Amino acid sequence: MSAPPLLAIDNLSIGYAAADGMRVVVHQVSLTLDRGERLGIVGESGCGKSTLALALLGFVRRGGQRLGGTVRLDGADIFRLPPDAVQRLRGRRIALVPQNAGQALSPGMPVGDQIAEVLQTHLGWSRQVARSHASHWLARVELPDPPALLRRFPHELSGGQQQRVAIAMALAAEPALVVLDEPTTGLDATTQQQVLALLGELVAASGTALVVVSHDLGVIARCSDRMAVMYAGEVVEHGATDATLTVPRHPYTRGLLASVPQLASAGIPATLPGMPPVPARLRPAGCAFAPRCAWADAQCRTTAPAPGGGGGTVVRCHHWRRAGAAGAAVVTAPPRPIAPSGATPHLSLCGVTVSYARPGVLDWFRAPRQPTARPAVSDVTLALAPGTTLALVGESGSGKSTLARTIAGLERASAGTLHSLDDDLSLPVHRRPHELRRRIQLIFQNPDAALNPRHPVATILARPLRVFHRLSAADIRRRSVALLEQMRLGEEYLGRLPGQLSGGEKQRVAIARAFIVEPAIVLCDEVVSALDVSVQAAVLQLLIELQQRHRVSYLFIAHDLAVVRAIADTVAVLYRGHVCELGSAAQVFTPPFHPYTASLLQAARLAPGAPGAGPPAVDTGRGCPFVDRCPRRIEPLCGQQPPPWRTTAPGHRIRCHLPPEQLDQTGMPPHADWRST
Amino acid sequence: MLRLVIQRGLLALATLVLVSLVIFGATEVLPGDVASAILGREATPARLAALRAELGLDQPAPSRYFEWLGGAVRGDFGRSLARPAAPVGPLIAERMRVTGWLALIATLIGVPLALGLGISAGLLRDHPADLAISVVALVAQSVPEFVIGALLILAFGITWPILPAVTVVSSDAPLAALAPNLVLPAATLVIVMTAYVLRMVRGSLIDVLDSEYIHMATLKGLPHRRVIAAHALPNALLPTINAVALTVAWLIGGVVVVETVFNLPGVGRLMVSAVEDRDLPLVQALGLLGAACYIGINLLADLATLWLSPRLRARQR
Amino acid sequence: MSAAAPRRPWAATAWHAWRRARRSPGMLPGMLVLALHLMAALAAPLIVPHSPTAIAPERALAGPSPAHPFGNDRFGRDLLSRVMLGGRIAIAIGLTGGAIAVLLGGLVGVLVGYLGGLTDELVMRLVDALIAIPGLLLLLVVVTGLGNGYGVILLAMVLSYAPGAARVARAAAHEYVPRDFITAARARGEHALAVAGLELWPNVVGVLLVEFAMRTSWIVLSVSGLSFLGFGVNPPTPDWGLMIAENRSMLALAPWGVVFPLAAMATLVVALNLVADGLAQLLGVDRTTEAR
Amino acid sequence: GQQPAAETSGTPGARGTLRLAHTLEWAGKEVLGPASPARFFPAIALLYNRLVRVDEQGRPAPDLATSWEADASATRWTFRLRKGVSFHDGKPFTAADVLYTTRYVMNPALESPGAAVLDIIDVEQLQAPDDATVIFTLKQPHADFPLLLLHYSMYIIPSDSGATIDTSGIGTGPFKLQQFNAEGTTIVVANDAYWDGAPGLAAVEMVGIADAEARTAALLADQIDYNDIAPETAALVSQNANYVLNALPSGAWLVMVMRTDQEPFTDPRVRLAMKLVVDRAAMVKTVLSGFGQPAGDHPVWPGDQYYLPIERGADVPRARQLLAEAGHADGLTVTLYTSSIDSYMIPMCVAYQQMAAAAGITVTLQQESADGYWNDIWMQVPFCCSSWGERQADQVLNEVYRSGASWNETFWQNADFDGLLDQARRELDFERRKGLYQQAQQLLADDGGAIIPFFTNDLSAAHRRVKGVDRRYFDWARVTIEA
Ligand SMILES: Nc1ncnc2c1ncn2[C@@H]1O[C@H](COP(=O)(O)OP(=O)(O)OP(=O)(O)O)[C@@H](O)[C@H]1O
Ligand SMILES: Nc1ncnc2c1ncn2[C@@H]1O[C@H](COP(=O)(O)OP(=O)(O)OP(=O)(O)O)[C@@H](O)[C@H]1O
Ligand SMILES: [Mg+2]
Ligand SMILES: [Mg+2]
Repeated sequence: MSAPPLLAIDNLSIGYAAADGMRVVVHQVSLTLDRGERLGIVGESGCGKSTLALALLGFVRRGGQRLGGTVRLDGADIFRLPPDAVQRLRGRRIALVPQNAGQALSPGMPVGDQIAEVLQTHLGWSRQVARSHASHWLARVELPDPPALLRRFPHELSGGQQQRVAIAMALAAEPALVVLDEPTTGLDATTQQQVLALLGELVAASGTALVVVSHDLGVIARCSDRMAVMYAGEVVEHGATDATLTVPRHPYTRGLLASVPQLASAGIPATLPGMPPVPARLRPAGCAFAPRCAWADAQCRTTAPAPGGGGGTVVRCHHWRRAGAAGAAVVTAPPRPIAPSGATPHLSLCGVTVSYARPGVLDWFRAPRQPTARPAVSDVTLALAPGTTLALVGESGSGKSTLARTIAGLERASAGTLHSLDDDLSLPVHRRPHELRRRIQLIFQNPDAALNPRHPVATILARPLRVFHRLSAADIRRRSVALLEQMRLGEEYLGRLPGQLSGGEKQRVAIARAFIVEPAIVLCDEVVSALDVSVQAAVLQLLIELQQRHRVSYLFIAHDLAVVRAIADTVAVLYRGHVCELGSAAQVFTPPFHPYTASLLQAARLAPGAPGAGPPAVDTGRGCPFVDRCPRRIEPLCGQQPPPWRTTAPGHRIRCHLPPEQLDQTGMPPHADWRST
Repeated sequence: MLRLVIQRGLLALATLVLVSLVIFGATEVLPGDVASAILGREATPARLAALRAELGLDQPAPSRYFEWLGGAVRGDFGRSLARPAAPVGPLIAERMRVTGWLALIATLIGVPLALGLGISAGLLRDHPADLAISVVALVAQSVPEFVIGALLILAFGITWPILPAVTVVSSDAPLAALAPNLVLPAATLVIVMTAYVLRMVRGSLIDVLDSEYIHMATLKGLPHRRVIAAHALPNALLPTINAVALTVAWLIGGVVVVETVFNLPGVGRLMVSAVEDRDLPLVQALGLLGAACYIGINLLADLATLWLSPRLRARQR
Repeated sequence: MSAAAPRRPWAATAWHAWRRARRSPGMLPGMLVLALHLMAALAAPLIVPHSPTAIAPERALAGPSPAHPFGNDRFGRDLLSRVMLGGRIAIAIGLTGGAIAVLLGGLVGVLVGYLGGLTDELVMRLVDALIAIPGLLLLLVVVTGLGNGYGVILLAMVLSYAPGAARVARAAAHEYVPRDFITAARARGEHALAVAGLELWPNVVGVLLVEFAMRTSWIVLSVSGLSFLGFGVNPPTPDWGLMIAENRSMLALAPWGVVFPLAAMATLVVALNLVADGLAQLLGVDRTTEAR
Repeated sequence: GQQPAAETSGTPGARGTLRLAHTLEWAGKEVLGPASPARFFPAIALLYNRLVRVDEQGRPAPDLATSWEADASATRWTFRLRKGVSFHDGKPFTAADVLYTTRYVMNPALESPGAAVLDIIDVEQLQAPDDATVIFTLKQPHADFPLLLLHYSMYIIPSDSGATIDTSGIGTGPFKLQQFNAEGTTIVVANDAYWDGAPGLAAVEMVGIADAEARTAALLADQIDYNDIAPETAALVSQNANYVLNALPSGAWLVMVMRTDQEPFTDPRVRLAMKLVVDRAAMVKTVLSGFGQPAGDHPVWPGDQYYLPIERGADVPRARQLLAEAGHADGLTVTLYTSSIDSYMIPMCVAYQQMAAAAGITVTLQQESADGYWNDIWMQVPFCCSSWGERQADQVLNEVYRSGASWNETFWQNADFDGLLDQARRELDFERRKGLYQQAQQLLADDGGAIIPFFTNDLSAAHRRVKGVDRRYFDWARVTIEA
């Protein structure tokens, strides 16, 4: 008799209690995992990934209940073991890296102690030994100065550092299996890349088995040997990662893959229609995906498909064979609007610098903020042509939002000029003419925060109309309905509160609010970053449509280069408030690259070797802002003199001491990014 | 941390100055005056005028405010108007001794009791014991102090006389003589205060137990006891420091009813008679004292919270 | 969205609230008792069996009987009738006082919470100062100064409880001020009052509702405390606090004089607490930072 | 919870210590000077003597004076003083002390309430022919002058003690001061050199307890031995075998005051109607729980030698008729001001409100806070409540009802009444004097502005151990307590 697999999930179902009964969130999931194996679980938000991940440790959140099935760890049913025995397994045999490390670390305890207590509990080590071992683990996850870090509290660490501490905590007792729930969500591309690289090394070294849960196909591609695609609580497809990504069998997997924007090519990815179902008490009679599926037929709507497939792949679909015949997923590329050249820019910025105000007398009484000496935006010169899209890219804190807020009049520029046609934009918002305020509209990153949770959609749309157009109630309603229709939302949405909308719907309402006053310039601050890939694609498509119809200009802020590639005409790369590269999308995404752009691109491709995103060093105020992280810096020149602007092609400018021909010339890989592993 | 202490201290001081202004203003606009309150049935206009002049009530308000504030800073709160010849400071100090002991005893018993019961209830959430504790606390919170006091007197003073029903010793009695008299009043306060703090602790603990870091501590394989002791309690008790502080401040300022019921010669009763007599210096000093206690205790609680919670320290405001 | 959800927003909200309300165990009984009290307070003058003030020396201190189920007080007055009517003033002062305190404090708190800066600092110092002054001293000063009419008691209650509400409202507002929908309103150039009133207010209303229930219960208790000290409601007006104070001396002789008004008052306060707890759970209000 | 026993100077064990409560009416501002408005009431009778004391019939009896006589015009009164009496500090008591005390009380700076009563004495003419004789010359004749000397301010203090008496408490009484703390505990111990024999108690301790309920609780919890008690709690005590309830008729009275100079009370028919609605027996039962005596709208109490009994039952038809005659056929609405200043006041008003309603009189009650009451309400508004302690007939009729008297709360001016009082004071024949006083009482009851429904009882409860407190005007020196 052979040894049982490390982990065996059999027919597991989990539900949460609701007012009207149990809502099934994980439905009849069966999976196995052997020692040293890496399994990826992917799916849209809310499809039950975290619930499944926690169940692997025999844990169900409050209000939840295991409805059936087993989870066996080394052959022992973890849900049937006595509590003591389970506690001995957790952390020792199986460990978790939680979805949100920031909230999963105890706020009142130094992180060192939190790692050490695992070792003390499971290995019976003394506090002293455990702490020194914890320090060793902090070093292994490449955190700087471990002895000092041991004594820090979670809030004193950045998000990426917290995530690494959580990883160190999970790995410390050298468990056989580590479950990672969204290990990189919420980290910026550079950090994300580092965390994944680190994980790969550690696992390779120790032979630990991994379960990686993510909604990001790139992460799954990089970290797993096998992957399971979840939809509405079911595993709809399960097979070798490579095979599944190349030849997806389930229509859902195909849709998901198609909606990911590609760095390699401009154009808007295809979208999956509809949205995932809300978990319900009764599961639908047929296939859960049928309502969104192009291939669905009568059989799909009545009979739930049994797991099928072959060649190491399990698919829950009546029509999985057709998928193989249909070939790879199609990426549609609608025609890009042609950017009119030579027109007067809608928006022109010249030498704009923005600093956050120096502390006043009263600020002495407040908590010390981050030092504000460095301007958030320095000497930025940009122009936005009518009807085109200018994208701002850059990592977190590079001043993208600040620039948008300055254009909107919410911050004041301390130097430079801003104009929109004849209007002076250096006026703060309350001093601007009415008409100007109407012409410039903002859309925000987080649709949850952008909509007043207590206002129904009708009010959200009516308020700007009231302020800017003074329309009658009937007119307001007519316009609202008309615009909702353009957003592909029905009249019935007028009565809904934001809490009753999905993320994509919320973002559409936010977009509608901006467009309802017929603006000329729309400032989009990370408008798709918070959305699932499938929804993201739909919103991007909508934005393009609206731009064509209303001939508006976009200032489009994003940190996801693939998204920028999909939508932008012109791209400005921002680093610490400085523009370091500027050109058309095609120019910026093809060589030569500014060293910073190159590192961004590498990170986006999850290629190893990107320069570290350490804490910003002391800014000398002179020299190149990127000098401390630049792999190609020229000592001492870069640290002392500001780099010159160099034009490499008409309209493409790079700010670097290196001549263009010495800059990075590596081209884009020819195909989809997640296959680059 | 030092800067934080200075910051908070200065803010507290500013608040106290504002309090003094509010108190002075409020007693200033109070209709009726001390002169007629003193003279009672025997008042005539001439005597009223004479008394007012004697008491300095004919001076303009701002000059009296600064004089008063200056005195208060030096610890001189003037003389009681209604009890001629009695300086306000010692008068209050003597009464404060009784109220202080009462508050101290009530705090020393009530806070641990509230914490113990609140933690038990929180850990046993939805268990019958939790239900019992919560219901009793809710009811105790809903019955006025004077009823609780009267019931305690009836039970332990009269029906089963093991304790003094009311206080028959003076405020300057030695502590040994005073102590038995403090038991029932302290019990009354403990009941009211425990109910409030207990419910706070329970709610806070339940919130914390539902948090992700407690889940994580469990999923790290820590024994249940350690999860509770090292991860849940420190975080759950932190927000209750303020609740405790508020209750203690209330104890010092608001024991009037309990002192009346038990004939306890404390500041609360002094306050009632001061207000009735329109004894402005006394009212003002008592108001300032109460506010200072409140602000002081809150300051301590604030600093304690900040000291205990590294997160709040960084994120305050 | 589930198809069952009604279309109109308020109906949908109410429907959701109702469904969640059922999950908070104390909420329903609390609402029920509260409704009973409100109904009794409204209908009492029409349905009381006897005059609450008619004296009958022959029934002085008579115990509960079929004709007088709650017994009689020292004047032979019917306690059932007095208890039925005795909540009217406390409830009226509690509700109006609570409402005014919470509205006033709430508006100030939200406005300065939005404005921030010097205004915020000054107003909140003043609020802190008002909170710091012993509540009872404030009550006593106002009541002895202005006499003990209902208006004065109301004023005293508002003065004692509005500052706390302002603090709570400000804290709640601070949670929303950094959100982008406020930024959007600012970018539209809306006036501060419009932002505070139209955008922030609907979001803090939940917190203030909980505050309202809590503060109403405190006011009911405070009014009874004032009556106990002789600063409250005028006799012979039936009022629970006054009745308890009046009949307290006869607790051992005629306990019904205390027990029934006490039970009435305690059930009201318990109900208000339950409703406040339930609302807090319902609206996701964090109670641990509550300011008194 | 027992008190530390006070030091006693007599034979220990034989005599006990009596503990009693006092009401802290002056909230701790009490003083021991007997003539001061804020006198510390319970200690006065223990520490001092007057020239005369009251006997059980309410008549003057010898105390520090052994005998007295008037001349034929009743204007010159000679008092012979007891010999061999000493103050607590050992100084002998002489006529000089009496002169000093009299002048002290009459000194306007002291503001003694006794000054007005004794105003009849011509201070210039005070004489002490020898150490044991005092001669008072009056400004007008007064046949009952010794009664005036019963006033509580006329406790004799030593010469030149005016500045110290408030805290020293030195008198000639059966007890001497050991510790004075009005808000806390005041202790007096037996004066074994007392001229009337050593007192029966080793000491008396007086504890300040402001709250009436707390006093009752203290009594029932055996923390005090003797206390005044509220009528409604009397049953608590009478049920308890350990306690004796003493309900002794007294001359203290409550009154609803109609200002006869203000509408609608300028009309005597209205005043009479207002009086006729009162069911006095019911008042006594509800307001006083039966512990009192009905009154007939004049302030002379049944224990007084000049008392005129007036039986006045409720006569609602007559009241209605009178009101109709006065033009109030549709009823009358009046506001009655009241306060918790006296514990009977509000219950009395509540009862009156109900009784008046039967005659179509709507009484609105307005409760005012206790502290401003005597200033802002009393003698200001048309209709309010007032309460008075026991006073003998001549004093009360002159002090409260004579035209122009400063405490004439009803503002009643009646020349016939004033004439009757003057005549009575001149009349040396007791029976005729009594007739004159009774005529005055009848006039006041029929025409005056006072609705006086009852006299209250002196209601006290004592532990069974306490003896000698069951009579009016009991002698503190003869009170004992079983150990
Ligand atoms: N404690 C709970 N009580 C009730 N429902 C819950 C609870 N926790 C989660 N759910 C619901 O169960 C479903 C699955 O939740 P889960 O957290 O497993 O999703 P997920 O796939 O991890 O999503 P995400 O990508 O957003 O983390 C969601 O619809 C969620 O609303
Ligand atoms: N209100 C503020 N006061 C002081 N400094 C601020 C403020 N807001 C932002 N900053 C600082 O200004 C810099 C730029 O911030 P900004 O929000 O513009 O960056 P961003 O590029 O939008 O980043 P992200 O991708 O995280 O949104 C950061 O260093 C930030 O810390
Ligand atoms: Mg999840
Ligand atoms: Mg940003």
